[in-house]
Amino acid sequence: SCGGNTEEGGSDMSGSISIDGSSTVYPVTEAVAEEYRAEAPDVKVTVGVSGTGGGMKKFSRGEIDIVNASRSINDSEAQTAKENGISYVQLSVAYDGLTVVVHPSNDWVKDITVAELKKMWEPEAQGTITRWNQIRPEWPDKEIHLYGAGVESGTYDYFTEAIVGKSHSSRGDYTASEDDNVLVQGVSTDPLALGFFGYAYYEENKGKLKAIPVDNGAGPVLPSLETVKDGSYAPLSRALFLYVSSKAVARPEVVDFINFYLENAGELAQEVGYIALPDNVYNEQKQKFEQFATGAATANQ
Amino acid sequence: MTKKQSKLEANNLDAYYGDFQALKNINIAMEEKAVTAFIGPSGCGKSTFLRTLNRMNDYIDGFRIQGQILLDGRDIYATDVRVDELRKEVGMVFQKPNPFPKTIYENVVYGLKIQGIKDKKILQEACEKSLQQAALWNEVKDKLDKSALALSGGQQQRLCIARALAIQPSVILMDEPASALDPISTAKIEELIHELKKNYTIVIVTHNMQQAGRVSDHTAFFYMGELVEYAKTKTMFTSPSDTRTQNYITGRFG
Amino acid sequence: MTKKQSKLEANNLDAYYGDFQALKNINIAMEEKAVTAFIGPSGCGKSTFLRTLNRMNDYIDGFRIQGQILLDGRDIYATDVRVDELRKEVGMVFQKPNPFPKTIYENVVYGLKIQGIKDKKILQEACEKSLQQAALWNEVKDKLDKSALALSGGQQQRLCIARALAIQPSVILMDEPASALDPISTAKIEELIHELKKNYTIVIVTHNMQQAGRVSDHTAFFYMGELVEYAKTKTMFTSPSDTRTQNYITGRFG
Amino acid sequence: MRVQEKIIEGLLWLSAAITILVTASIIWVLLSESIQFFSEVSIVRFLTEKEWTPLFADKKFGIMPLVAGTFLTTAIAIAVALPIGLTIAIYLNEYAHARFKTIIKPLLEVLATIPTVVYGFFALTVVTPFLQSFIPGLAGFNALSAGIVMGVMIIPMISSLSEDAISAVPRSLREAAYGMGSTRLQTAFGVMVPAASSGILVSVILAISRAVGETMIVAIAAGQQPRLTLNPLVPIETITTYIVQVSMGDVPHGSLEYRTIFAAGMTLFVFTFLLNNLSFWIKKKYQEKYD
Amino acid sequence: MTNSEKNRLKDKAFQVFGIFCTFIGLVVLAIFLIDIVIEGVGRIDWDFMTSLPSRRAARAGILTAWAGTLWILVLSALIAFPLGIAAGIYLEEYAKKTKLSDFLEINIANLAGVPSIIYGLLGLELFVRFMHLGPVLLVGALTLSLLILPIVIVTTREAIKAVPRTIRDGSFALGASKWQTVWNQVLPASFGGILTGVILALSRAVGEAAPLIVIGALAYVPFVPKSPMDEFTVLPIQIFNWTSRPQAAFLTNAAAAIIVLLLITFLLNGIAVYLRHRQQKKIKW
Ligand SMILES: Nc1ncnc2c1ncn2[C@@H]1O[C@H](COP(=O)(O)OP(=O)(O)OP(=O)(O)O)[C@@H](O)[C@H]1O
Ligand SMILES: Nc1ncnc2c1ncn2[C@@H]1O[C@H](COP(=O)(O)OP(=O)(O)OP(=O)(O)O)[C@@H](O)[C@H]1O
Ligand SMILES: [Mg+2]
Ligand SMILES: [Mg+2]
Ligand SMILES: O=P([O-])([O-])[O-]
Repeated sequence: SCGGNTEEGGSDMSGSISIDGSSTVYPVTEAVAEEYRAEAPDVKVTVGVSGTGGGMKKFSRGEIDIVNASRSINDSEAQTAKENGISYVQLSVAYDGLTVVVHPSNDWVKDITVAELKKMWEPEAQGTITRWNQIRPEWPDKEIHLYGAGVESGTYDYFTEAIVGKSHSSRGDYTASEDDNVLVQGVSTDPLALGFFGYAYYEENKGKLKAIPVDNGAGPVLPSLETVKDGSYAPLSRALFLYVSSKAVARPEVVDFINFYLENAGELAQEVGYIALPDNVYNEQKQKFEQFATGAATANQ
Repeated sequence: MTKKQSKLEANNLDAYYGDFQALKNINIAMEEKAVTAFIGPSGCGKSTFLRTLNRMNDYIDGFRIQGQILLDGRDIYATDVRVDELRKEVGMVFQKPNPFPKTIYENVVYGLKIQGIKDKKILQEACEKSLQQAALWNEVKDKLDKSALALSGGQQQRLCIARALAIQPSVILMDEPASALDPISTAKIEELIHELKKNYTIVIVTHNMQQAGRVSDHTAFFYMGELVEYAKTKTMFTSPSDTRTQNYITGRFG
Repeated sequence: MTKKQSKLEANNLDAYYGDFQALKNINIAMEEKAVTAFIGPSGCGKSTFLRTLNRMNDYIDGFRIQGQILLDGRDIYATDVRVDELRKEVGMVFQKPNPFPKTIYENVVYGLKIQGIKDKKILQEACEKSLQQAALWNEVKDKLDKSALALSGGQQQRLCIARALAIQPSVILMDEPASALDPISTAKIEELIHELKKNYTIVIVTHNMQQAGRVSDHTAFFYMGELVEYAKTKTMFTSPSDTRTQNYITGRFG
Repeated sequence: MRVQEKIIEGLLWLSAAITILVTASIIWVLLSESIQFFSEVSIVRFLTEKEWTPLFADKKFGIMPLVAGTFLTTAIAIAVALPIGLTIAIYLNEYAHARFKTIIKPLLEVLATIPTVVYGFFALTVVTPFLQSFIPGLAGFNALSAGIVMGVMIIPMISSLSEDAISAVPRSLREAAYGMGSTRLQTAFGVMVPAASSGILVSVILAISRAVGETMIVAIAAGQQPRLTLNPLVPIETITTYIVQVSMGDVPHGSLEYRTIFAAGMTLFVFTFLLNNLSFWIKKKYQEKYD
Repeated sequence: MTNSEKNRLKDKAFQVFGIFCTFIGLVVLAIFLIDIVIEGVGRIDWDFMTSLPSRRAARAGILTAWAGTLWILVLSALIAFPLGIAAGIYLEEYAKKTKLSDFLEINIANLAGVPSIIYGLLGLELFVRFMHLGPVLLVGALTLSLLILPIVIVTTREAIKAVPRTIRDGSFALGASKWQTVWNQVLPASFGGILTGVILALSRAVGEAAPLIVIGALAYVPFVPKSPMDEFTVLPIQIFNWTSRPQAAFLTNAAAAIIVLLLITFLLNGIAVYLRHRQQKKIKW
């Protein structure tokens, strides 16, 4: 079979890099990987979407080189990694504002409080909170159809932590998907829907969705570049990460890729709809990575 | 022959399967309440002709006729004739007994049911009467609700006759009705035909000369799509006028 | 009859399809370089017997025999006999011509090729010789590379005979070899048999009494799995000793 | 020579035996994982609980919602395919010209050769918006359009197999019916369909089995929310979709979550296995009715 | 209205309904193809065929997807073809009518009815987990081969069954062994039929997405697989991925990819129909 479009120039790196994990981070990493193709056409970068949890499990078993994460690594994952002799470095790549959305034709929800979100998403709601007016009496007596991240998602963990108060704990009777596109599809075609996912997915599909201002006690706030950056969109603002494995940094193409990533993350994150970190933070990340890489190199010897 | 005397009549009838002409200029008039037998070698067109008499060939792709067939003086191929009405008037019995895979009772009353008759009493009476006419009543009266397929071949054939009688046709067409049966069953069927001709006009195809001789009043000899000779059965068998007829009935071919 | 004179011999042969006994205690000895005909009504076991002579029934589930069949005095069902070797010695021609869907040439040399003979020259010579023996050479010599299926039925049958001759058997079994052919082709085949018997022992099944009379030296009459009568053909047709034979050859049944 | 023959026969036998190995592997794979699953979750819970949330905080392991979703899409598909398929079979057999039939049958079979992702695309992007234009309450993911599209897909299964079954009914029966003055409709429904009923039944069972196991259409268009409902207008989840959903998330080997897909797979396998065997049995039993 | 008029009316009505049903299937098919063509055909160009996947719909192509599909096609053929034909030959030519052969037959009928996603579970557990092969081309091809194996076997048997008894008799009578007869006569004579079946089976394999998703095939594979041990994607998975994206531009991509997939399926089916047709014409026993 035929080869890809090999462009002249760039690096002469080769090899392959396997990345998996968060669907929230996916658009950024996908963009970086795509741009990196021009840089190093012979490096095969594969990017999977298993959710942060799914990716972390693979990562901690040493099956992949890099994991996209929309939350920090948790204790049991860290434990497994340790057992498998894997150390890692956490690199921040962008900010995200987890966005709560409804169908554009929905004319009753003007804003929503954290308490109301909790009421509809906590485990106790399972099978009991099924109509809009159960959440706020003036809302219509209609079924509510919930769409949200699947349990392997970092988004799920983050959302449950922030809203329900306990990570990984929610009702189960909603449309759950690791693939945020499916959630966008669902909410944008269902007048009774309410869902949540990363800001980029909202940004990309603005015309078909309606974002809901979230009231954390200080009045309703819509997610936007500013409100996320300055932290006023709370509690659903968060950072997005990469984790790189110590085993992987032994390979020059991985180091090259990560450097490329950190150099371009700001621009590309913005392009796909996230919020870039300040430049100095990217520089910190670079230094952090460099230290880790040299450390890992000595450890490996 | 005037139209009054003849029940069924074909005038200048040609029949084609696609390009193949199966019947050539047939002219014949069949008498009411009598048995007319069609004889002739295999493939000569006996069945084709018989089936044009109740338009059974209508559904065969590419089949068409020219000429006229008159039942009681009315052209049965006229545009205003309803095929289903015609078939109620002209019943048919086939070579191989073909009872429906249903009960005996259901077989007999099938024709009435499809006419929309639902009254149990009428159906039951018609069932008994037809089975009696077909000389089958005594053999099956205790098992009317058993499957017709469980009957012997001869019984099945009489059931098919009963089924045809139930819709009270005036003509019954029979295409080699006994050729698949054993001698005893055959005798019963022949006896039955004899009985039925008191009330019905019967046309029977047979390849068995003796049978034609025994049951029929008139015999028509077909050969390669032509009606070669048509006469009183006795006359035909004793002094055929055409040599082909003579050769055939003396067993030189066929 | 001593073993020396007879090419093929069956001793106390019974044959079964599962529980059904198709042949009952057959005893017969067939003469070398002569034509033996098997006659008898349909289903009497002629084909079954013929096919046991080259073990063609081996692959039929549930078929088994008891008794002996000797070819040149050797039991062909002995454990050390190789079926493929046996079939090279005892060729066979079937009722319906069954050329392989290949070229004429490939048909004739098939038997040699599967023996592993690859030498073009040997094959070509064998091909020509066999086709000549089968009186087909002149008709096909210019189209040896054409499909055998394009030949007429009679030619196909002679091709099948040529194919059988190519592997130089000493016995040829023929199961109604002309029954699917027109009179002219039949005549050619009969002529051919007459020619072949100079070099080959031929056993032929036929349902055509006249044919048996014309081509065979000895005739065996089978009836319901039994060998009723076996005699010189002339004797059999002029003065059969068994009444069943007599009834059969005078056309009372069958 | 003889040895060679034996070796070849042995190899051929092995190839045939592989099919048994495949079945055995399927059963082994499904069983070994499901047994572990059922050692943690009682089979009673599995069969009786009314919710399916094995991945969530309040774990419920009732397969019923998935079965209901599967049942719902299958029922809609059959409700579409059976009347249309059977009508086509009868029409082609009783009414249509032979030439028409030889053209139409293969054309219809094209419907069965289209990959199911394509049907999924169609259900999601064409049928659902179309239905939404007059069913206001219809969610973007729903059992209705997935079921309808699935029905379209299995029309040729029912029409072709039923047509074969009706064609196999001896001509003499049709003639008998016509001879009594039946219309074509009466002949079809009074005689032909009853006589071909076993063949038609087989076609329907196979179609059901196919619909039960269908994956991509429902995964794309029917939603991913296990819900014990017969409402065709809301997102539901079928057994197959659940397996796809979990596979997409790449649940790690050895976890209870991982085993749920095998328990679900086992359920699916049992359903289709029963249906297939039923059809096989009916076919064997009634095949030789008319020779 | 008399009963008989009513009956005739019903008869006519059903006729109309029959025509309606027959055509509704075809009309749906037509609407459906036209819709997809309108949506997608403008998107198909050389770039689309030769580009790697991209986050930007307008730049994304299906190179890796159709290359993967081609790989799967070839590998599955290589695996299923010999296995299925050998099994078919065994069952039709060698197997005696025993309990075992009955069992084999039921078993194959059953396998043919097992949903494709179950084969995915089999592949996942057997090849990916147990043999540690990972979600690579070979595993995809093995999984799909098992999936189409019953179809290949059944069609092989039917093709072999159509070879008349007399041909085998002719060969045996000339001293050919069983295998010589099968190899020299039965297989050549039934080859067209077998090939038809295999191609139909492959067209099924080409359209499958579910089992490949279950074994873990990825959507984003930005390189063309070079060996059976490479990771891969295929057209149906790419279509699935694009279909589930909400942006219209990706739906257009999906429609374009569908056109390519349908062309491949229809091409395969067309070849099969042609072969069958030619076979029927050529050999009249
Ligand atoms: N459906 C058909 N299509 C084409 N040709 C047909 C059809 N039915 C019959 N024929 C031809 O029409 C001719 C007359 O056939 P028909 O069945 O009427 O003969 P028959 O006298 O009844 O013969 P038999 O004694 O064998 O029943 C035959 O040559 C036959 O091949
Ligand atoms: N494969 C078989 N399995 C079971 N019974 C068979 C088989 N082949 C033949 N028979 C039965 O064995 C008997 C003899 O058959 P055979 O074919 O030898 O008769 P035949 O004399 O050659 O008849 P024909 O003249 O019709 O060819 C018949 O009753 C037949 O039904
Ligand atoms: Mg006739
Ligand atoms: Mg015979
Ligand atoms: O970013 P997630 O896909 O893990 O939610």
